[in-house]
Amino acid sequence: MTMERAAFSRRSFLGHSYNLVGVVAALIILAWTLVAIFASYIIPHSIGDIVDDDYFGPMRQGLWLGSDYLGRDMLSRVLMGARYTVGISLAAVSIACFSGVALGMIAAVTGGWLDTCLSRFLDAMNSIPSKLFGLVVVAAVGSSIPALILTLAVIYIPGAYRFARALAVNINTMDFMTVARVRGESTAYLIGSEILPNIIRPVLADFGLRFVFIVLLLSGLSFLGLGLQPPLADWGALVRENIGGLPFAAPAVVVPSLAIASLTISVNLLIDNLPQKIRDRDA
Amino acid sequence: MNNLVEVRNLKIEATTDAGRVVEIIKGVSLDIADGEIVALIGESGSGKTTVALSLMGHARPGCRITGGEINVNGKNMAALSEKERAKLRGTDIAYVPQSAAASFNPASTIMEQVIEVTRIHSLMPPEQARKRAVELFWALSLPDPDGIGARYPHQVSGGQLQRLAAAMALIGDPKLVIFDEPTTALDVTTQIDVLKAFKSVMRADGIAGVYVSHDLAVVAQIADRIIVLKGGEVQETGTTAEILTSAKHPYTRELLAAFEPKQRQAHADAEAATNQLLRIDNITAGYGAVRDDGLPLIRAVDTVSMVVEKGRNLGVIGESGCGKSTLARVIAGIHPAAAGDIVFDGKPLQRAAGKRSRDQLREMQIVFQYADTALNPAKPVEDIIARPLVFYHGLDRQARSKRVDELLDMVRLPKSLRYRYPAELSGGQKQRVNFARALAADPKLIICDEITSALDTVVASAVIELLKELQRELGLSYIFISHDLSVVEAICDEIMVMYNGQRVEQITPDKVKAATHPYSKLLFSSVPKLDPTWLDGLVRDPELVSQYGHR
Amino acid sequence: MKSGVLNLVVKRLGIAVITLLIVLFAVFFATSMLPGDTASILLGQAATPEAVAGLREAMHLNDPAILRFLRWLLGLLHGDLGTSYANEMPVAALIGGRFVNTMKLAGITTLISVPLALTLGITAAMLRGSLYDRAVTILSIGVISVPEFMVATLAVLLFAVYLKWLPALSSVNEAHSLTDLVRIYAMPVITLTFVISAQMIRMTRAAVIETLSTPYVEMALLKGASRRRMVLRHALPNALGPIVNAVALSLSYLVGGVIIVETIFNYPGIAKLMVDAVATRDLPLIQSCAMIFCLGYLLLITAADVVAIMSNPRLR
Amino acid sequence: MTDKITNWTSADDAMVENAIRRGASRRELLKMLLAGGAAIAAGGVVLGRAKQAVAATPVSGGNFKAAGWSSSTADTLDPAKASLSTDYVRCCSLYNRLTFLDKDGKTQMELAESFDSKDAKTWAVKLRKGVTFHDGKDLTADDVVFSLKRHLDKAVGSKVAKIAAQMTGFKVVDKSTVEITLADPNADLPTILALHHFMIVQDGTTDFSKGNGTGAFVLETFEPGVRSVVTKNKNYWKSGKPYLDSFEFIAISDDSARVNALLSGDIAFAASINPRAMKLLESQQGFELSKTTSGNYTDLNIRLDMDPGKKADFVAGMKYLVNREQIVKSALRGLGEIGNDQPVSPANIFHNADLKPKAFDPDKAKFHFQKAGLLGQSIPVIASDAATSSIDMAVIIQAAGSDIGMKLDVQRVPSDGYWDNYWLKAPIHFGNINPRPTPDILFSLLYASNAPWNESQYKSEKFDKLLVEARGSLDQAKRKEIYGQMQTMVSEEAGTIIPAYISNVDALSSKVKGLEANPLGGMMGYAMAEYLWLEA
Repeated sequence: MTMERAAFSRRSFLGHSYNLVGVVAALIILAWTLVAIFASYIIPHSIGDIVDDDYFGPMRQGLWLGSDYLGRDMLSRVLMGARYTVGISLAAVSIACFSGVALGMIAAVTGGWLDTCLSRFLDAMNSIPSKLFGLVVVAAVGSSIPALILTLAVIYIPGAYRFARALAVNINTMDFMTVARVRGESTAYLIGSEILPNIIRPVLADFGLRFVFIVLLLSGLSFLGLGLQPPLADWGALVRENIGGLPFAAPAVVVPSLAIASLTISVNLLIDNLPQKIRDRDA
Repeated sequence: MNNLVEVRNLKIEATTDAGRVVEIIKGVSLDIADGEIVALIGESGSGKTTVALSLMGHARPGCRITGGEINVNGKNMAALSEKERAKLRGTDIAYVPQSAAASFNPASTIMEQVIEVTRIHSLMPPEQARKRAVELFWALSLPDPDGIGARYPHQVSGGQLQRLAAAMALIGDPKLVIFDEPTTALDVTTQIDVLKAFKSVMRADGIAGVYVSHDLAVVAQIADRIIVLKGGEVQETGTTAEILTSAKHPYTRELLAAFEPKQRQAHADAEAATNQLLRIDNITAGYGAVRDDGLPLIRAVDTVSMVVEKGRNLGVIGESGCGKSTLARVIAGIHPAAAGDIVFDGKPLQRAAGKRSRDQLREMQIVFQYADTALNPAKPVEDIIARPLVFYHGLDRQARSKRVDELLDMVRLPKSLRYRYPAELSGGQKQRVNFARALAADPKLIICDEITSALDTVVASAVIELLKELQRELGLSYIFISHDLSVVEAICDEIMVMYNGQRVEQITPDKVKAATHPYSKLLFSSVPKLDPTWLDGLVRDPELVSQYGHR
Repeated sequence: MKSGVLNLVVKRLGIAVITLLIVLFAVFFATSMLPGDTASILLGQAATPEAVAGLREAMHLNDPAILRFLRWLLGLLHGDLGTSYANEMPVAALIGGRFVNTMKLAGITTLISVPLALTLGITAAMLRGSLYDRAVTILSIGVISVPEFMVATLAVLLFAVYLKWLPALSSVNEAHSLTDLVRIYAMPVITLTFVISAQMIRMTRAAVIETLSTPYVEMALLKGASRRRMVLRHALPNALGPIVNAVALSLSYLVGGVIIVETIFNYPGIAKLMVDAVATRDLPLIQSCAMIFCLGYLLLITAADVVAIMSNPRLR
Repeated sequence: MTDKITNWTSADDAMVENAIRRGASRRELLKMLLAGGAAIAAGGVVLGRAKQAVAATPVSGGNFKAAGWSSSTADTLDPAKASLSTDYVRCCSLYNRLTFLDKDGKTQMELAESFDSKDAKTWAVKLRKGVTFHDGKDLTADDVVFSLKRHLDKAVGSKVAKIAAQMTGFKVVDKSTVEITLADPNADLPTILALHHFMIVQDGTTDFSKGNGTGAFVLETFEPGVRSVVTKNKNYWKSGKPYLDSFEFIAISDDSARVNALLSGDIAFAASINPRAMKLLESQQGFELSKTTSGNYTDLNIRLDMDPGKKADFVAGMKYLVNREQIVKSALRGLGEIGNDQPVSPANIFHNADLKPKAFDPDKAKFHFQKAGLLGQSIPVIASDAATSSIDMAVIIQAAGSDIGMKLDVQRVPSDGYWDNYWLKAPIHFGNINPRPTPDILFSLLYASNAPWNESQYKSEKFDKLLVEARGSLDQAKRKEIYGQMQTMVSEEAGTIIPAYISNVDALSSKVKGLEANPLGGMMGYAMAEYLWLEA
């Protein structure tokens, strides 16, 4: 086979090797995370205040990203939107991956009827279209932040479960698992100390990918009119409520769209270009 | 240029994860004459496979040929373009891989793959190619030569695949065939058939060959000349006879020494006779659906009984699939027996490990063949060794650290290794860590399941020496499961021969030559000797072979 | 060999029935959790307690929900999907045309996206590390990262509103010729192709690249095979399992996940039907739609398994 | 309301055109234009256009495709069950009523020839002769009695069961005369029967999927939640009508999709345009907007029998906190008229124009909240997409509140089940009331002590008495006076804040002609199909 060159030149630092794309992606994610954390301190206007008589106003001094359909300041709304998009997605993906991975590992280690039941049940859940599920749940319990997070999490648990279970089943066949079992170790130790460290990297990559899916699903749900309580809005909701401005490229709809794309593309690129630990034996 | 192959000052570099470039072949030169078979021998990491593959102009991903000339049949493979190299591959130079099982495409029939070379290079019409393939199947003494081509790789045994791989290499009428450890993965009884087949075909057609191996005894049977490699450099070159009889290089001598019969330790027989550590009676275990009588459909272990005495070792030998590994797992409780009793240290043991007490588990440890999978790659050595110390002995941090040092010392590993991860260790080091973990439990019995099979000869014999020493110091007992007679002979007091799930014979090492059971006879006679004439002179009872040889 | 596949299909069928039951029960309980019932929702602002009670009586909604659900299940055994609460039409009649629409859209999208994605994925793997490969990778990341409603809305604005090349609505009733068909389906199919292709491209590329590092591909190289031959003859047949699985998962999206596309293009498919059904708490209709989604999913997954097994002689 | 000329629509043209036909003076016309918001300078241009409109005569033929905003599998052709605009549109094309309201809100006869009563309690209805159903059967008094009586049957699930309940007796006098007896006198009966639910169906009909009526069109296709196609009724009793050969009505619930479909030429008419889409429509050629301000409103309801509405100061404060101008300007983008907290809109002949809306005054609001002791507390306000624009209104009120330290916690709840679960129930919530033809219906439904939809639980004996008095009176002037007084009472005393009457804006291709405004709602009170014609 011919020699493969890495897609982009890599540099090394602190025992890991990085490449430029990964670093840029990480910086964008970091920037949005900081915005999410400090949004309430840096927004120039309250997100509910109508500051412009016009609607879909253009970018100008004072209203750097123009105004939305009600004449509210878009910059403030996008910055605060970061908090909700990033926050809700992160919370949901954390719950989904934590539960999914834990269940997947337990199923793989325990096997037998527990494995069968869990797999069947979660497979069944998987067959329900996610957006419809979201619609039904939100129709049933109303849309609040906890409800949204839980709904999104539940939708993605089966996927995380399948993924983790497949990995864990492979690890489970390894001899060190057998050694640990005949040592008399508990299931908790087996999944926590023996399996998890071996699947953590792909699980984290999966975490990132699922984060992207959740951001997109959240914006999809917002598009269908489910989401946060006004005047709060995540990016998807911002796109939705301002979609009327799309025909004349109003910043009110373009900016949140770009924000969604920048976050999801960055996470994807970061996953594809994760820093690699250098396993390099001397001599 | 007189020789078919002339390699001059070959240099190959590899790039590590960090982007550091390491020279792994440091100026190798070698010649191969027409029709000559040259062996490349050395431990793993010596660069023997890398050199062999470079003869085809191929370097594995991450490697690059950086210097020197590789003249094969008058063409410098190092200088050709990839397209030009492709033209020569399969036609001028062919390759027989280490693991034929992995090198056959599982989704395609054997015949398709054997004649693929003729398709790629448009050598002959497919009909003719198939005919030629069948001829080769006959020549390689494959069973059912007319029908075997229609099968898929998984339907054929390992030894047959290895010969089919040879047919795949020979169909393009190459001038040079590269054999990359082609018999390493085979049972001894099978190895003989494969070796014989290779040798006769190569001789008949006057084909030159490169035979890569770490096993001197095997190489002795087939090679005209031997080149000893270590650390990417040629250590010594000579005819087979020269190397076997008057090796000059210390490394070569070390290799030879590993074949010398070991001094077995003497036991105080009187004491041992009365002290049964483990007794199993009529154990049956297997796989598949449980039948009405409570026994499984497929019996991997069939009513086997045996005894291990305190401070003494029992060897279990047999070919792959004979049930010896299942037996080990049954004893350890990993694979609970369907019937039979296990008595350990005077007390009956539960069949399943999960039902045994913590002390019972602690006193019987099992060490697996592949240290790669037996050590958790995500944990450093110290965590791996320390876990039993916490789990069984509840040692605190300080005591644990001290004990880890002691254990590393016991298995002759430097203390600095404790921070390394398994991937950063060599095969021998891994197996020592594997063993240290078993020792950490303070066991009475260690079941060693093929622990030396994945190791180079020299390393393996060092591990065996270590085991012996530890036994002297700690008064352990071993159950030693292996397909390699020399290993079992070296360490065991009793040898149990298994065939098809059953115990066929139990004898002491000194009586190996006087085995009574026909299978034992066949098995023992199949172990290659460091004698170039051994293979040619070997006469085997054809009836035995047809009854027990798995072809 | 044949019986292996047959066995699998039978086993899968059993699992499918169980999965289906789980889904139906889950949907039933979710629906019962929803506030209001068909009677109160149909009456809307006019839902005074007497009026609701009267209508409920008239619609036979007074029996406990579980009883009605079980009755529906029983009817299902005879192939009867029941009668819609909301407009008293047979559910089969309500679903019928829309199901055909959904299948048409899914079918056309499949015909376009699957060959496209596989070609891109395989060629990218073949030319791994090249500019082309990088372009495909970046493209698929880009596509996967953009919400589908953006793609759809932009497409409508561009092709329908400004250029006026294509109709903004996908009115299936007006497809009288092939040209009509192309015009009507162009935008929804493009949007859905965007949505589902990226994942297939990525999985195909990854699966092929993974098999490219196997010893038998190296063996093919050492036989002098071309890159093309290595990929198509050796890597691809062995990567088929994961690829087909990814394809099946992507396609399952086309059955129930296209609600946004149906909304934007006003395409009368069953996803929107189910949303409407939920809005009116129309239990038989909800259950029937859920059943179709579940069946579609199971069918695709099973088909993927069967293909994976057929392609692997060891499992046959 | 913006003063852009583009807001001058064909509906306004139609209004002017009609005024000219009636022989209105130039002064009247200008007044009308001012009311419509057009600048005086524009008057000349508009008049010119209006004259052209007069000159144009309807042409027959053409297939008309329109899109409504609601889509539901519960779509029905049973007029009694009709609940969505799509249902009304379909029913209007298939059936007729006894009466209908014209563009000025006056009651006109349709299937009835005359309504006569001496005491407003017993009514004799004479039917038009020579009217046939689509299936050929003649219209008789039996059909009328059947159609009206159905609403009293609970099993039918009629939307107007409450209103219909006052009709206690039906008598077939002869083949074309029906006598209706009311429980109490009600002078508005002819107007009440102009409601869309009181369409006349054939006696004994149980299956309404055929749409067998006397209307201008015959049903061809009906797919609930998707579309319907109706074709010209060649035997229609109104001569010359309808002009269209066929009328297809499809449901596009997505606002942008509906506008896009119009702009791309897929449809010729898009009902109920979101104000946010105005900019897009203004930028394109060949389209017009039709604005109808017919008395639809979204109101903020504060229940007077629950906290915090029990405190009169809270209600008073809220009335000052609502920035009506901003709501019309921002939330409705000018497509509405400022309301004065009572339900009778300017489109109604009984509207009390002397009653002025409360001005936005945060200081006064703060004063009242302080007095009520509620400043700083978090007070939940329920809003939902189910009540048009309520979320935007809530956000505007919330922002005004936060400026003076009044914390309003806006809770958006799902549209599904909103009317069942939140409306009328939550202490502070939004409602949305569709246009009703008479003040009597509005007050009886919404403000009488025993009103079924008493949104703020307003109770006043005096109000109840006035209501009965006005209902039974046949003296128009007196009724106007009483209704005016009642409007003031509601505005001052009830807990319903009606910040604006929302205009419905339909967008249509310039080729579509004949559209007029109607007090019963957009799309000419949903009955546009039989009046429209397409420019050749």
